[in-house]
Amino acid sequence: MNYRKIFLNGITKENPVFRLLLGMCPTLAVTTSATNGIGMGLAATFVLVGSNLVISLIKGFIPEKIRIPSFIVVIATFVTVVQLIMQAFIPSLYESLGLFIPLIVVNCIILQRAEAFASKNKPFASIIDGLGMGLGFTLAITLLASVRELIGNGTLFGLQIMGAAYQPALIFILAPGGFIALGLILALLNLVSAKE
Amino acid sequence: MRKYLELPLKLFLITFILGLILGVTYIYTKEPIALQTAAKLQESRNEAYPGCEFTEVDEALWREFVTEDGEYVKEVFEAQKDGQFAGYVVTVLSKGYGGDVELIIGIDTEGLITNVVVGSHNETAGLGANAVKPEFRNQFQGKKSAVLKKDEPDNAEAVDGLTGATITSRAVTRGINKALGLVEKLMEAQG
Amino acid sequence: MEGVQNIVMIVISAALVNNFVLSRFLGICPFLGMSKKIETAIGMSAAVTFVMALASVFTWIVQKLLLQPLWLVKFGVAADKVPDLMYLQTIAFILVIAALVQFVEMLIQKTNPSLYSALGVYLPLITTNCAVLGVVLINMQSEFTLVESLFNGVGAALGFSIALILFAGVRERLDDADIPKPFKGFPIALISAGLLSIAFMAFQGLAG
Amino acid sequence: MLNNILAAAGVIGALGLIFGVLLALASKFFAVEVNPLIGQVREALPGANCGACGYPGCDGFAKAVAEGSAQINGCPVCTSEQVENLGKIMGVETEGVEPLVAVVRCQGTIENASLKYVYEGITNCAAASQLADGYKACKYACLGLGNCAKVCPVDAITIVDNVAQIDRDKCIACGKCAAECPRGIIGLVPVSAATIIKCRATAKGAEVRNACKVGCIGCGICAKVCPMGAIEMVNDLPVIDYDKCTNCGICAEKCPRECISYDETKRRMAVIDEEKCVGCTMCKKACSYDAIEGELKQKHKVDPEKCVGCEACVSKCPVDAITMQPNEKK
Repeated sequence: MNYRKIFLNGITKENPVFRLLLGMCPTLAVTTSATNGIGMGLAATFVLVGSNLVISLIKGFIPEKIRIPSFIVVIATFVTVVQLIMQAFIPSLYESLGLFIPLIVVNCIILQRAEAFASKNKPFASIIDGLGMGLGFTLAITLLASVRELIGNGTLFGLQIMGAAYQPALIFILAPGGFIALGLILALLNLVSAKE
Repeated sequence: MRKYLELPLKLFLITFILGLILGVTYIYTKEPIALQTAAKLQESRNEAYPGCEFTEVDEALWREFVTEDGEYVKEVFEAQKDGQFAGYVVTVLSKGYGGDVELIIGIDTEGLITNVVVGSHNETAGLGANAVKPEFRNQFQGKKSAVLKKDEPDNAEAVDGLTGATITSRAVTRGINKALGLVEKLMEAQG
Repeated sequence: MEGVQNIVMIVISAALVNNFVLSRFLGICPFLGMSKKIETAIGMSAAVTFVMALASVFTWIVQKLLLQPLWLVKFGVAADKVPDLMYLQTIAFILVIAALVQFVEMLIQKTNPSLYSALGVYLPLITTNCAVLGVVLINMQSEFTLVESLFNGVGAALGFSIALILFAGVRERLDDADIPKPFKGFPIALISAGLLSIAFMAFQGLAG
Repeated sequence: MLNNILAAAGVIGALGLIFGVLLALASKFFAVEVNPLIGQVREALPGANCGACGYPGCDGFAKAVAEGSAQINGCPVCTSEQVENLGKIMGVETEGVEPLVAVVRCQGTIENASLKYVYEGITNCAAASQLADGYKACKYACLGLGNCAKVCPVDAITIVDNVAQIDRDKCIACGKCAAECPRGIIGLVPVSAATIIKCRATAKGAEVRNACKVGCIGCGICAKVCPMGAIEMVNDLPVIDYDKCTNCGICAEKCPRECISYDETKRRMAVIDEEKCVGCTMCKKACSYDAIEGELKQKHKVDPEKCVGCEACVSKCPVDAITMQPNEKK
């Protein structure tokens, strides 16, 4: 149970966005600005680690026939509890992340990790896997978000990068741009990994 | 037979416990959330009409002035500036691209817009969401009506819409005009 | 007559105008995952249609019966005493969808094992499929009646299936096309999905 | 305050209960009666889901084997241990089946084969071969557009300068590539076979000569020269009967067009153990290639040049002095 391998696995070998192509809905919807990307990534990581832990704790108790409803109900409760607590006690954080929390419930990565990993491994390993996957997800969507924001809006993290003369290609902020940008990044990654 | 009893019982147990957890968190977070939202609303009202105290106008007084179709008027506040009646702040929910856009609009006694604040919305980030930016909202200050240059190019009061987010821009102008219409009727009624 | 016309409008707007995959960008994971072969695409669309239609009905019932229990007022419970359970909406709907998906999984496993192994990991993923939850939440937001929500669900599923099968056709053609090495597989699929969604933007004008 | 919490828990709990009952009923009606034997058989199978056994994937085959409607050696992909293992599970005696491997019977690379036209259509052999029988002058040649590579479940096939090459170790002999190839160039031969005819051209010699430098012109020398008579000319194309072939490689040496590939390491020869041999000359009489020298009561010796590895002498030796060893002649 080599923890380093599980952790890195989530970032490189089985990166949820670039390799497994999961969590596409939030990835395409949210990555219009880099700050959104980071916000979404962190919120998702937090929920991913938490739900992986809870599910690996109660995995013995759940019969196979009702594994999907039980897992998803645990994830949904976790997300709603996090949202309520954040909204009540940490309003500043809720201001930036609040929009993304409901989106996390429908994030395919969380259920996939729960079913593929957490339901078969010990709690500590599941936490590491959750962290690795969450970080991989955050890095991937932040990269995608910065590309889309730079080309589509001429800014990066809200700071004006491109000169005034730059006519932003609005399509990249719109959703079709999300597909194309992700496709290009994947091709670039294939090129790079094909080299070594 | 036991095997088929196990499924419903275990699922019931899981969902019941989770329901309990949810119920408890909801109760303990209910007041703080209410406080937060009230504070936020108060803040946006101040921004809409700086330097005033606000008292809510009873819904029965203004409900009949509001036409049912189009935008939904959520609440109306009377604004007093150091004791003097100075106008109204109206909260309107209008249908944007991604759902409702909450607008808090301050209107002074002459029926001019003091300021427009965008509350909760889920317009597309980078497009409709730019309605929150001051460059767009401040254009309405001191105007008697809200019109887009795109719709009435030659109208002196027309403002620039949001690039690539016409639906949101129109939602904002419709909301403001609705508030202006209501305040105008309220002023007449008050006489 | 007016009712039927309204229903047709709902179905068309759900299937084409704001197509769930190509305009609202919901349900992309199975859309990309399941579009390698047309048979699996059809299998998946059937499963999603089944889940979406039933989910629309069940969630409407749950919403009216449990989350906004106005009928309690008839039984003498004072209006303000009725507990406000709206915050449970997400979890209740997800529970309904998950149970339906588990049901469909058993159904397919029994009736069509080869389709079951072809769908594989993507069958449980329908549960977290944003499209299904999206449909159900939109049904509630636009206060549809039971029949309207059902047709909205069917329309959305129709839209999902059209997009999925269309895309599966495109991807099968892609396998034979002469594509530069790094673009093979998912990258070229993503780019063609982007172009497909630009095409679907044209429907925006239909009922803009 | 309390009733709110209970209401929440009650609602979600009630939903859980209702769906629990629904799923319980569903699992009762949709119970898939799983015969435990199928599971075991399924584990023992290679799991390539290639369909070479004629059943829909390994699950289908496992089901058929468990119900006894399929032979346990019905899966060409299984190694002999796997077949034995299956035998143990099913309690059935197994007779060994020679594992196979797929081979490409064409060497029409860019240098060897001349082209008819330059092809720039979609990379699909079936499509290319419909266009005036493919872009190579020889209409039996491999077009190297990779249909076989795409269909191979274990990615054992790569296209090397325009001709498919099969990696013998990876190949599981599922036969999908043979079925897919529009030219029927890929054949299944026993793994132990050393000589493979690397051409499928049944055209007359002249036509083959200007189409390809290494095409088989149907001269028949290999058939004449084969000591075991294992090669038979079928419409100007040699066909090897691998039961008779003893990997001696003479046909490959004699072929003027070098279109028979030969694997040296598989050549074998008889070797007489010096201590055991009693010089009874039984082996010398049995050898029809007079590859064994030695007088009565003298130690006998096998000449590597002449021995074709037919194993005829091995069974004849009364003292079991003869064993088959790799033959490193030349």
